[in-house]
Amino acid sequence: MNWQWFHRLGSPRWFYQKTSVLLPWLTFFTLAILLVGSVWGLAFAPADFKQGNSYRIIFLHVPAAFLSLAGYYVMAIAGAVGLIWRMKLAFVVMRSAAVIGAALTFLALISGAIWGKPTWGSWWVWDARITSMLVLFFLYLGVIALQEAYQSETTANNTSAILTLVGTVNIPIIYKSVDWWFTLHQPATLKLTQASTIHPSMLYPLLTMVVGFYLFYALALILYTRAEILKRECRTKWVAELCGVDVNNKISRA
Amino acid sequence: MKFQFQSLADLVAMSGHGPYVWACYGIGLLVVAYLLITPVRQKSKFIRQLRRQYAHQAAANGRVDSAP
Amino acid sequence: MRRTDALGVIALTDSLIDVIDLSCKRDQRSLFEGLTHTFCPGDIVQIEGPNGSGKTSLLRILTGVCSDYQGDILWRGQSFSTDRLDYLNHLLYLGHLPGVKKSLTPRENLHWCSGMNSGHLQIPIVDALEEVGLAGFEDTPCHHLSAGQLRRVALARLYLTPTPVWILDEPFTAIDKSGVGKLETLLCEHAAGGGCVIMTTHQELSLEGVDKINLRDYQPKLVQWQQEEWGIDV
Amino acid sequence: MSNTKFYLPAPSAAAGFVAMLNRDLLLSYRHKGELANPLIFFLMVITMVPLGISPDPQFLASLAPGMIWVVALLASLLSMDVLFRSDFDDGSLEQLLISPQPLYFMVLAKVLAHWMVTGLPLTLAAPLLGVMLALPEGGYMPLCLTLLVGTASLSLIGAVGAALTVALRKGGLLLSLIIMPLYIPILIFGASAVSNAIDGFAIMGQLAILGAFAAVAIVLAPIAAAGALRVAING
Repeated sequence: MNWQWFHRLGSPRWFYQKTSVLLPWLTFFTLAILLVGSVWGLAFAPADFKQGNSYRIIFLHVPAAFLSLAGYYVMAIAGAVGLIWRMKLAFVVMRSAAVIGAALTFLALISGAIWGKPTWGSWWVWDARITSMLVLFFLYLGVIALQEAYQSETTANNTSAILTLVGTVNIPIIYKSVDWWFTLHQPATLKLTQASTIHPSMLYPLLTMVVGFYLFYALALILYTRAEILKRECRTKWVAELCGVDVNNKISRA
Repeated sequence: MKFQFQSLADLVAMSGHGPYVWACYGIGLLVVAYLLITPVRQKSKFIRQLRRQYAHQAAANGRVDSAP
Repeated sequence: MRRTDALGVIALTDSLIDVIDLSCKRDQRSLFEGLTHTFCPGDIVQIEGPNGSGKTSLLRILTGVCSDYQGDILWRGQSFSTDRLDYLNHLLYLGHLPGVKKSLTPRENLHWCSGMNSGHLQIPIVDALEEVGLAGFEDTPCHHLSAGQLRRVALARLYLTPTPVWILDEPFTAIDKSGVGKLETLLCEHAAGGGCVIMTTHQELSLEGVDKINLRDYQPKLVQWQQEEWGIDV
Repeated sequence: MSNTKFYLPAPSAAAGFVAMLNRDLLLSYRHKGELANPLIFFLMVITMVPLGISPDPQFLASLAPGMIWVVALLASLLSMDVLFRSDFDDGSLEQLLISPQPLYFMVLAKVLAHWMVTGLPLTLAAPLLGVMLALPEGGYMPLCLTLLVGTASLSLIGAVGAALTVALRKGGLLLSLIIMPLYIPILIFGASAVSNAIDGFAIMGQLAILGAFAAVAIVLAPIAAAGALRVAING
């Protein structure tokens, strides 16, 4: 099998140029779908008979929660690729994924807390899902903190990749144990999402938002990665050309 | 599929849950905007910086070339 | 080139370590490039170069501690990572830091070292300490020793374990004149016995027949454009 | 034409393991003062609890299992920082990495030594603290059992964090930050086993899960820690 494409995938320049073509389309579709999904969820989906209108928060909360968990795996896979094949681009993706993942986890936490106020009458309840989210947030913060702590970029990349992998092994265990702990201490009767009971009229806007968030995640990841690539490759010819520098003029100096 | 509220004011109020729902979506918008704008700004700032650097270099070269 | 006897005994004619087109790059900064050298039994090789030219990095790369390199390093004809433990078993490295625990005595420290290696001692630990001028200090906790004496504890390992390859980073630091002379003799004997010494030092050596690698000759050429990154290090 | 001077038998992993374990135990023995520090910390924090909350025995009893577990976890975490740090500072970590020994067993030996001087004493001291917090009768045996198994996992997971932060000057706080989330399952099962036992329920399930954690940690954690040491010392 020809592995050329895989090698090329690791080339920052190739990545930058391919994504340049993709970017306008992706931006357009992402924003359009997110807009459609929010309007649908906010105004056109029927109100929940138990929770009233406050349940409309799930159209934001659930996709954010999905993505924060999936984002951790994206980060872990990127880290593993970086460690195994020493692919620098993978580490760049890993770094970007950490920031985006932490932001989305934060969004999921905040929206969960705001939903809790009208529903349980309290900003914070030790609900299994929200507690797991909080732990995930801590895991993200740990990875970011470790990345920032090292001066040497290589060491920062390698150590945080190992930490993400260790975290990946642990996440299912943490989730299971938090679930178990929750059932031990009388579960709250109302849950933010009850997958089995959700009506199609609510499911479709939710699915739209989930798709929108996945696209948004890809978009943000690409944007962060592109910015980072330019910084890393600042002394190369193609970046200079990209900035509109007369390349031949510069050569005459040598 | 139909519009679930009597009026626009109803939509804003959401039978009392309005502040919570709108606050959530507001924060959501902020997070989304932050994640999209930060890298774009970073990039353009970096390109500007790089351009200035190259211009500086070119100017320095010009002086060297014209020196006797 | 590849020929090892059943007992793992090294034949004198074989090369020990081959370094092929080695370059070292740390965080975008290139330290040296295109270094090719064959280290044979009987060689004493001094690595030279200005500060920051990558002397220590080169030694650390050869020990396998540092992995920021490109190129090949062969141990008796095959990549040194294929049989890593065998390679390390034939290697003795003394770095900037002596690697001596201050709350243990010299004897305990050396005992640990030999336990980590094959445990096969050429001479008793007491004799080795005597050789480096630490007779009578065997059971003194190392925090009572001076910097020079700590280094001598580390140097005592050269007498203990019969490894053919010695990689020494500034072994003469904090060693007095008589100690330096003694050490030089030891290095010569080691080389004459079929060993190989790779070292850095700022000291003028009075040894004969020292090969020199000057890292200044391998400094990266000033390039106009940074090399484009090509996905994977192959 | 061979040279028999360099006859080198292949090193045995068992001998290396024993040498490493011996050295680390000897080192802890030489620093007897430091040995007591986690215990004193354990004791002090537990003293703070009635002072800060309430000396009411019934109230304390309901708090005891979780409190003792949380503090044991913190004590183990605080002692984790030095696991590789002192070796890094004096260069013996470098020697460890280039010794002809599988790094896995070396890390395991160091963790075992660490557990013997922190986890084990914490487990032994726990009943005393149970008395201070009015832990009900049925809780002592489960407390010791869960701590015995649980602290082993804590040491193993903590070793990964210690290895990741070994090259950092101020790694202590960061170590807690990156490792504490990973401790959560152990805390949940350990503390709940003790409360369950007090309420008269079976605890074999939780003990089995803690045992499984320890088994998985023994297999995986030294691998991760060894990898982390290699990349941390590289920089």
